[in-house]
Amino acid sequence: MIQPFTTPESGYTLIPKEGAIETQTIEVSMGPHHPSTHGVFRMDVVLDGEEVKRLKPVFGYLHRNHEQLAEKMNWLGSIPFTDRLDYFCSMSNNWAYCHAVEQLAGIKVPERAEYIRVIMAELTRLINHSCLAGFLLSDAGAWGTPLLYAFREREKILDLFESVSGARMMCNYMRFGGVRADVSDDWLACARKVVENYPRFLDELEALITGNEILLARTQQVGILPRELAINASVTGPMLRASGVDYDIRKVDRYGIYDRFDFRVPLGEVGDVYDRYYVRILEMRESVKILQQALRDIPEGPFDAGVKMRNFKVPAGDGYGRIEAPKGELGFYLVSDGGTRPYRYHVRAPSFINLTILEDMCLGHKVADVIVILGSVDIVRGEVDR
Amino acid sequence: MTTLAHFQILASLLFVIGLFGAVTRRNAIVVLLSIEIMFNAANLSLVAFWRYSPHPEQLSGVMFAIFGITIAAAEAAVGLALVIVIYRYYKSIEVDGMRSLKG
Amino acid sequence: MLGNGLLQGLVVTARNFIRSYFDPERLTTVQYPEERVTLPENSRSFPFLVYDGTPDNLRCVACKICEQECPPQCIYIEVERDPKTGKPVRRPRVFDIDYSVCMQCQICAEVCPFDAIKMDQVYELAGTDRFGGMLHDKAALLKSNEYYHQIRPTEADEVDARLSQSKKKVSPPIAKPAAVPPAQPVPPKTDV
Amino acid sequence: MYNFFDQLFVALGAWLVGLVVAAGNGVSKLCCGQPMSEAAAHNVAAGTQVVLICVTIYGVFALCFGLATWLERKMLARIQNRYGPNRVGPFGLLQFVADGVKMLTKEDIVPARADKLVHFLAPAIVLAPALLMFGFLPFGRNMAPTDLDTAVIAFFAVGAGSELALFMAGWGSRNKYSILGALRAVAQMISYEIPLVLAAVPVVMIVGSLSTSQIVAAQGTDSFLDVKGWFVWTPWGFAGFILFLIAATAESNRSPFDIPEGESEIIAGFHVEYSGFKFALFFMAEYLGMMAMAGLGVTLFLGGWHGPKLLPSWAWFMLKGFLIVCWLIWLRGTLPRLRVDQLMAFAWKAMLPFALFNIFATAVWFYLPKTTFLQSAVAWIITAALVVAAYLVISRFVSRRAGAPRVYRYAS
Amino acid sequence: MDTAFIILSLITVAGAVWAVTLRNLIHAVLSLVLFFFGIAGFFFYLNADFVGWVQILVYVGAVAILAIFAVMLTHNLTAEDEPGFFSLRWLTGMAIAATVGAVLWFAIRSNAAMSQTAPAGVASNVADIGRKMMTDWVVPFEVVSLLLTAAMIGAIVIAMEQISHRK
Repeated sequence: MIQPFTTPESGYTLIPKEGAIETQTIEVSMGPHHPSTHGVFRMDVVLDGEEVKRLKPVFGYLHRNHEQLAEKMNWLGSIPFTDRLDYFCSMSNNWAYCHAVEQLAGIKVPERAEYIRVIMAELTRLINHSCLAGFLLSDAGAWGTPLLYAFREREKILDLFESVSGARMMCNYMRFGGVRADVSDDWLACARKVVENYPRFLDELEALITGNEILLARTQQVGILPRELAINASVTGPMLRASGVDYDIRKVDRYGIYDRFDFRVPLGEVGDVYDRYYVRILEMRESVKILQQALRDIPEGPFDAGVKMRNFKVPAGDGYGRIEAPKGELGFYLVSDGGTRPYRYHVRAPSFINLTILEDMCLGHKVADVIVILGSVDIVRGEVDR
Repeated sequence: MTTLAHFQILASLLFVIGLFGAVTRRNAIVVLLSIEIMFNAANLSLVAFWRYSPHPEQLSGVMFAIFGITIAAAEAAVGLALVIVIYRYYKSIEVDGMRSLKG
Repeated sequence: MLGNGLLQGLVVTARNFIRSYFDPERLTTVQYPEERVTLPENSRSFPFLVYDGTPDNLRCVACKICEQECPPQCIYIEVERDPKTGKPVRRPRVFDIDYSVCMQCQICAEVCPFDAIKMDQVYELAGTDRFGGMLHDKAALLKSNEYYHQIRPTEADEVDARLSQSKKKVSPPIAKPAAVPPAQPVPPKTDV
Repeated sequence: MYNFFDQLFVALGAWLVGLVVAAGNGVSKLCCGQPMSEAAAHNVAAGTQVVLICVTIYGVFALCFGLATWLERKMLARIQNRYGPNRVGPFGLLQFVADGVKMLTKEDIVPARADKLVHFLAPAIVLAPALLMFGFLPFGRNMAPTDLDTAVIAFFAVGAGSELALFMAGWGSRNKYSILGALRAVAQMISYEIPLVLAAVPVVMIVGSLSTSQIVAAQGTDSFLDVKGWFVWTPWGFAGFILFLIAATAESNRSPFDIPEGESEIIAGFHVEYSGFKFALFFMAEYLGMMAMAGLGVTLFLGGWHGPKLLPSWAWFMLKGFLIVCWLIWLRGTLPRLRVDQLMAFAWKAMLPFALFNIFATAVWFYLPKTTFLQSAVAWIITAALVVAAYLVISRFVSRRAGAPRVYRYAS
Repeated sequence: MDTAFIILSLITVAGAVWAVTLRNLIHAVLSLVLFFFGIAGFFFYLNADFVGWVQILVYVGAVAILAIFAVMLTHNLTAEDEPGFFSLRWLTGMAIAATVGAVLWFAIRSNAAMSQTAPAGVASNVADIGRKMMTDWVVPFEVVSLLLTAAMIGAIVIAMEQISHRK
């Protein structure tokens, strides 16, 4: 049902059924400067009154030639560029890239580094999902109040990142075989305190949002994503689980040391905007559980495998490593010809693939719904356009 | 001082303008607007008569005007709804074009 | 009951409004020019060159490793040649870093075998000229070791220990990546 | 002492009028020999009275508009854990002056294909009703600007003019988003005008007159603490007040009903093509409209200027208006926006039946005997039961579509 | 013929003439609104306050916007093919208007009662209107309410039929 989109040059002439009032269709381009398209993203929407008849997403405004650059860079050099893919979760991007290279080069990662990586990834998941709830509400019109509560919590976690890696968002923290800097004990103490307080913030956010009748009316039965379409379009992450498909790479691949932690994977049933929002809230509660266990039994020991960073060579061959990033399955397909530079470097960006089915979810809905549906897809333009 | 005659002349002038509009213009909506003008002109003269009447406590003109306004509003609503229905079938609302009485 | 979801939301915002007057947790913004957020010791901004004692006694030996490794290629080095013999002297004549291109990724500090280039913590670098203005030459980049101690005490001590220990061994320092010591974070302001 | 402050402005007004009349006499003595004739003096006095009223309304409420913008930004900021404007003037109080100057100096862009005349007239026509509405509200004891016996109808009639102006603004700027915004604005304001008028009908029924000063008089008791007489304490009054507040937020395009300028969907709705001072006029009209509606809410339900004799009467009117404005700002900080069709459905399917039922409940209250305390208590309970029953029936009907609360299972 | 009367009549006649002759329909409807305000002004001038406010509420509040919606739904913003000046259609219209005007003019001129000036102290207050509405005029009141519901249902049926077509 995703037929190739050819736009007739003459614009859209909808032939109304006989007798129906032939209203002019308005062709609105919700352009790159639209206040709530999460970055530079354009949608050519054909409106019949308020209803959406056709919607064509236009990508490419934030294309920075990331993959070609990586082929010019040595293996270490492209780690800081992965921070800029999904600039909301730089730690997960680093981990995905390092994970792919380690699989290719067969590097063994010490215990402590694995724990540190899980802690960082789960903290990024908390940031991402709480900010999504905030953005979704400001798209629905709640003028930023939940967003600023989410940012208040995000600041605490970004302080933790800054004190360990040096930068709040562009951490460039992980290296092949482990992490760049060890985590001190009082850093762990601060992290435990922040994680202790997170459920209190989640309860406050839920009290503000979940029972809100206006939001229920705005999000329930809106932008429904059926299971089959989600699977066919290879949607991954919370969007897929909201439609009821049980597929979480942390449980499927059991990469890193996720098999040591007991956590559950929440599933929605209808697959509308409300499910996507609430599944993410439940995922945050699971992440808090993982963090508590990881912070409790992080062992002592080396934090990196002592891999020599300069002229680091990867044996020839290709490989695909993937992790469960907050937005979905973030994969790196790397081809190495044995030299210090990757021969081919491709990023499987979850936001890009989750966005292809935007039109199917938006058809028949109102203009206001398009924005809320786009908000629930949770895209970041850096990752979509690379 | 403004006598009753001034008001009646003004009301009839407005009535005539409305009549002229209703007769000459081809567009159905403008015809409806002119009918509205005629209604208002009538209301104006009624209230003028009440204002200059010897025993105003009967409030005759005012009551006429109030009922006139409500009826004119109802008429405008139905009239414009009819115009939309006509437009739907004939794709144009030229007054001359509506010859056939077919449903 | 129709309205109680809305009422709960209103109660949350009311609590935030009232608590923002006396609970520091509920008032997180900082009045920037007057109050400043204390940066954790490990936070980094742009690189700078370290010199011991006098500015021309700088640690950099112009080996150009950082120039090769820098992802956005924003470092430019020219080796100084001895005017008489024409042989290269182990000191850079020109050492430019274009701050507008640099993405503060700290890889240069990581791969430098001589601990000559470190990450600074200054972030107020607003300038008027976008092209030439952000190109910092050697003189602008040079900062003393004391300054380095000032901004990063623990890291500076380890670097000094390693340098003095390697000076006893006459052999050139082995190119081992400067493992950044475990981070001592400034406890985030928001401990509740 | 209390009366001095209470009648302060009335005395001030009378003194000023006397001053002008005296000046008039002086001038006429100079140029044509003898002081003005009786009719001329009366005309001059009436003229100055009108001018005085206009000046005070513009002055006081323009200042209130400025303070309202400051209050809104401060309150929203505090709700969102941040400071809000505090740089311009003490505590940021001169922020609205800075905004005003910025608006004045901004370039006023008129789109090329815009309908020049309509585009130019729209801001003026939006502002006119907002200011006119204040003319019918009694601000304090015998401080009512105009004492019409049809004040409530006049208030709503003038309010109806602003819808047309919103449409002209949207239509005049010839831009897709603004047309969408204009149609939404007109549809919303029309469908919420009916619950608004019906919410005011019970008060008019009980008081028996349309004039606002009589409505306020009916709510007053001559005790020191005359709070008992307000209509909001009666069950139908409370229901009417809630209805009035919801409809007033919709009429002034605020918080859950700010669809016409839904920022996240159609950018700024009808005033997307306005910049510079024209946009400031729209901004001012919205705030003045909000304050006028708050004023009417105070007059109809919260006993106008009646209040314990600690504060002068006009201070009570301003304080209650301030509380309603704070409530509207509080709503804006919390609630997301309704979609257009839900908004319409809510107006026609929930507000309208509840308003009609409220009128029925008021009739029941009116005819129940309320001589002794016991009888009025019984009457109060009966009406309260009626109103609550109506609310429960309607809320079950409205939330029927919301579907059962979702239960989320976890993967095995 | 005092100044208020002259100003008001100028506004009203101008609004009426523009409403009838302007090409651009939206401008025509806006000038109609000006006409309505003029008529309401006359009602205030004649001390019939209640009717004046009802006129504004009903006409400016609802009928004008109804007309605008009708104009928008029929997509003919500028009615081009209008009869030019001195075309046959225009002349006949002018002739009819002139005759009706002449008849009215003579009727007014011949009637002696027309020349009386305004008696003082005539004012309509809302309470009397309400009382009279419920006593002498109760039958027309019920009939009008019946008519209004019929008109509302009629308009909705037409609109409803249109929506059912679109499904």
